Amino acid sequence: MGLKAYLNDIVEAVVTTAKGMRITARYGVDPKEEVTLQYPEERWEIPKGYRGFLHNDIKTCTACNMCVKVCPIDCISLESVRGADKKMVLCSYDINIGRCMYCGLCVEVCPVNSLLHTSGYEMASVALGELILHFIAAEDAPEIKARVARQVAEAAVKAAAQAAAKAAEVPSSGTAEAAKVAEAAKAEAAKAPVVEPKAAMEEAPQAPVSEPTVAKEGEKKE
Amino acid sequence: MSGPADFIFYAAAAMTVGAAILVAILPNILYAAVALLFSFAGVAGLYVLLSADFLAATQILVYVGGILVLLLFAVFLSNRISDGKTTNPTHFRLPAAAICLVLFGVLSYAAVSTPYAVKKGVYLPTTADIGELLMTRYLLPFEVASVLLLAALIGAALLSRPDRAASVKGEMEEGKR
Amino acid sequence: MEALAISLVNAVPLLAGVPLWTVTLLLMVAVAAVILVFALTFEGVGSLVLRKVAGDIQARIGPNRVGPNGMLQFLADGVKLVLKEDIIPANADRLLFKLAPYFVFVGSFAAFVVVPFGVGLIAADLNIGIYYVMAVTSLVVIGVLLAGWASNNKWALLGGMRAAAQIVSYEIPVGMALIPAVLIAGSLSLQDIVRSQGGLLGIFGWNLFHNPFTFFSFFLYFTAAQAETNQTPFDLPEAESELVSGYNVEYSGIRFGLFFLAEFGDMFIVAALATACFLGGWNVPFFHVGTLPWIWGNLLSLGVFLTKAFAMVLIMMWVRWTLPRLRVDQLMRMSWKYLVPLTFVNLLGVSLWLLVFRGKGIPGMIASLFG
Amino acid sequence: MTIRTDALPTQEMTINMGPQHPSTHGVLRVILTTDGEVVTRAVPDMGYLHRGLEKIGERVTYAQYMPFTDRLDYLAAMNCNCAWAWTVEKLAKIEVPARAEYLRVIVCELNRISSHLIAFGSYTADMGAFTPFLYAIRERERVNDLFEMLCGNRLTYNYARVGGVSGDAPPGFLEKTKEFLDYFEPKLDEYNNLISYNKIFVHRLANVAVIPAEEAVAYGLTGPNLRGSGVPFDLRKDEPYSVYPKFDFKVCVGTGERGTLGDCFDRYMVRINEMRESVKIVRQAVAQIPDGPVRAKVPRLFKPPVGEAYFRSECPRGETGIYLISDGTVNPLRLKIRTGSFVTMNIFEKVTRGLMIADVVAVIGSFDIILPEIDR
Repeated sequence: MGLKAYLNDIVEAVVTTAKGMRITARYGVDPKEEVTLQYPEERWEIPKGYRGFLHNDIKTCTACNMCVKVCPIDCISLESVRGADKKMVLCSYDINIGRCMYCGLCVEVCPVNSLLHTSGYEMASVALGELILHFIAAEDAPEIKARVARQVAEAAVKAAAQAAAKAAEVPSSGTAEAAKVAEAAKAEAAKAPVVEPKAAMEEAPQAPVSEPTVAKEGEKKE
Repeated sequence: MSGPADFIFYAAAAMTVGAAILVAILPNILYAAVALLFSFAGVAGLYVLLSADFLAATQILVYVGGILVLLLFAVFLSNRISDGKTTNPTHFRLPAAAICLVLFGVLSYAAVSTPYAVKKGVYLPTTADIGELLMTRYLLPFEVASVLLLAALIGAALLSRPDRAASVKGEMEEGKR
Repeated sequence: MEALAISLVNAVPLLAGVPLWTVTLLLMVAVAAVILVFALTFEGVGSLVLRKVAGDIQARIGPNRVGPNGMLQFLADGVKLVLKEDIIPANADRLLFKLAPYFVFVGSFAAFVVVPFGVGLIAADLNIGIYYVMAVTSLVVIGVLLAGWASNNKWALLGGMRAAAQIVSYEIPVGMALIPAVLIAGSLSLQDIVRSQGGLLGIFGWNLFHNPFTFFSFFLYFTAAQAETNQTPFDLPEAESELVSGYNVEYSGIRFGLFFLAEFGDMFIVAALATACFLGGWNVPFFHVGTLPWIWGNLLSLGVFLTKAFAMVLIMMWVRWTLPRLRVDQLMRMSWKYLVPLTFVNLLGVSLWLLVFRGKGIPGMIASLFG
Repeated sequence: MTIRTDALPTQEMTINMGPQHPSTHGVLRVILTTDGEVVTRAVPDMGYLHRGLEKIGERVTYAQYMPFTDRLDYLAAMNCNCAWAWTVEKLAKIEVPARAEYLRVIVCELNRISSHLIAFGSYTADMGAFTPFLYAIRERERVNDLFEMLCGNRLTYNYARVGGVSGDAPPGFLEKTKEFLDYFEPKLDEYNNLISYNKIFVHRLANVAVIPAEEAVAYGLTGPNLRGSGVPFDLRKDEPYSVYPKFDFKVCVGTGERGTLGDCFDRYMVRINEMRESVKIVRQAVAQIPDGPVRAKVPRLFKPPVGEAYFRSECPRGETGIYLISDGTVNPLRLKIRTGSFVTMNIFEKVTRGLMIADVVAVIGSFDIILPEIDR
């Protein structure tokens, strides 16, 4: 290594260091360059499509099970019973938000747009169980089941009565079928739980009111 | 000298001797090295009491900052450091003790029989005098010592330098592999 | 110190009955306490400033939660360090593990004794001042080596070995770069060195502008001293991204705190030596501090000295947050191949200059030209 | 740089570097055998992050696997998303709308920028300069903001879909992208002045872990690691896919400007230059992007025909190739992923022999490995 290279080395080291230090100095002196967001006090603007915590609007949810099927990590669990109108009635809808990876596939497949991403992103808990979001309280589930069962039973009884009336009216055509329907309805009615909780009878907050009538219309069409 | 100076002298002397004894008897070689540090520090304290401040600082700088570090390096590099046990094997106790006793006798005889020119301690800067003496009266020993050290330095550099031919050969072998 | 004790005994009649050496001893303890408090305060505030500077440079804010604008962060850190569990690894060498931080801290703290804070503000104006600093800081090497070994951790051991090799090899350029100041002053005492830069030349009386060689000397010293105190870009012993944390990786609580304090202490010592040897120390430009009353003169000079020293510390932090780290062999090469030869050449240059121009610097000659 | 210590043999020491180590970029464990500071052997021990991603792929549907590709390389999730989408589309021969392809290319290149920013930042942090790392993070946040605007997430995007992308660019997205590019391009010169050409940095990188071109090819290196050795191989050019042929960009290769061709500095510089090329591509894509739908009609219960497909795309860490066998059901029969980082680790042991411990860090950083890609 010649003297020239030796001195060049030193000069280059000094020059490049000075260049770097000029840049850091500029950042150090210029207060406008600070980009820190003082998080709990300041918040950034959450964009429209933000994928935060999931929220299910259970009033519109049809319990179609699409979200459960599409979820790659099974963080959504859903329980539903078939209502009197053959539609599914939710009796529990849980999202394990601690497991959720916010991929948004469930929101995408939801046919009635009841499952949505909210803009929430802060949640802390000391127990893992608290991370499971219950959209229907766990203690409500038996009530709903009972109520739906009762409605199903009522509908079945009505249907059976109608069927019987129909059968009586028009004995010549399709007696056998009508009788069968009536039989089935009776059997179903018998299956319905005999002991019903009183609370469920007194108040049914999320009761689909018009169901029995709809059911009737449906049967009439047959 | 007044009371506290005497006390400090005895404290420093006791530290020097006590630490030196520990160096000899401690089984753990690193503990011995630390004891040696205290021994050096005691000697430096004695130098300070003798108004030889430059010498005291040199004692710390050279012995603690240089020699002792070298010692520690040697221990670290030559022992199975990862074992966490470095011992100081004690063989030949009796012959060593005998030789030490004889040495002690000779030294103490020399110390007692030398007619010291004792002056009253005056605190004066010694640095300038040392410098002057090194450059005038003791120039030759100073230069001889420098040349010796330079030779030692060059020798060390030569020894630790990898053999050029061997390294080229090694590279070729590596290429074959 | 003894003169001060005599004057104190004369001034306070109550002390007449006490032996002089007791008064001196008490005085020494008091001065040491003051220095310790200063050192600890500097180290605390220094750590805060370091983080604030880091924040500014890195386009963020830095600590701002404890106290107004984060001013009390260092107290929180200190309390945390004291309260933290002091962990000693199971297979560590307990005695040396406990002892090592004290060596490091003592080595760093003892150097504060000879720092000339002001006209009369120096704990001990030793006439081997600079040499003394070099000597006591060598204790740091032992402490670091022992810490690395006693931790029984290979990363710590590597860090300790690196630190020792680094400090030992950089002691030479540091010493050689400081000698020009000694040559000009004709004394090793830091007070004498500072006084030699006084006079009415203002900042051109500083050794920095004495002649071209001293100018380079300052930068050589600053570079080498950064390395000796393990500052970035020479922070290999604690290279976070290579050796995890180096020799102090197993330390926690107040023992880690001692290493931490020693690091900041070293930083200040480097800045103080640079100030005293090259930047005129406590000299106020165009003004003779000695003419003022004792108190005011000292306060003014203390202010000037601290301003300069803190400016140097800031520059060290600035460098620290800019540069990457050298590799260990490059570090050694830098010392032996660049700094040592350059400081030697520089020393030769200064010596020749002083010989040829009879000790006069360029500003001095220009001044004498104009009468 | 190789240091020989044949003349002074000392006892060798075995050191564990990782899995918890600041500069192994995750949970890589390297078993170092060192002679003092000189590494005689460095054996990477992988598998701490193995999650069975390929096996998972055989148990979920084609659409469901998309979020898992986010986890394949979390710093370049968009690239992995798109790679999966392209593979499935190749398998099922689905025609993708042009706008979707343009959007994919835009997000891929933006993600390449953000991934290379992390590579650059963490590399400088490994080398001891912490400040550039935070500058890199600052720029990356802007890319994340863009992605958040586009798809709602900042790290695991799950943006691509079989047959398109999950959603069209919201109004203002393209303008913001342009704004970012204008802001970002000058920063590259700033980085170069700040650190790239810093003497210390160059000395740390130049001539370290030189991989000659033939060796790089022989070991199957891809991406910037291969191009750093001077091999101008880039799938975007050599095996063009998507709409890449429509853009004008050049393939950055190492030039050996500060040392030997194929050293750490070349690999580093390739990434810096690639960011500039990516900026160019995104500019062109934003200018050319057509209007139209962003998603082809794909049945909800998607069953590709029986067959197999292999698709490889240029990810920031090299070639990501996905091999897929379909048996006509909703789940793939077999899924195999080839990632850049994993292949790169093959050469690790060879190039680190004789280096120093600090150089091992430099090598890991210059390979820009990411552990989820290695372990899958």
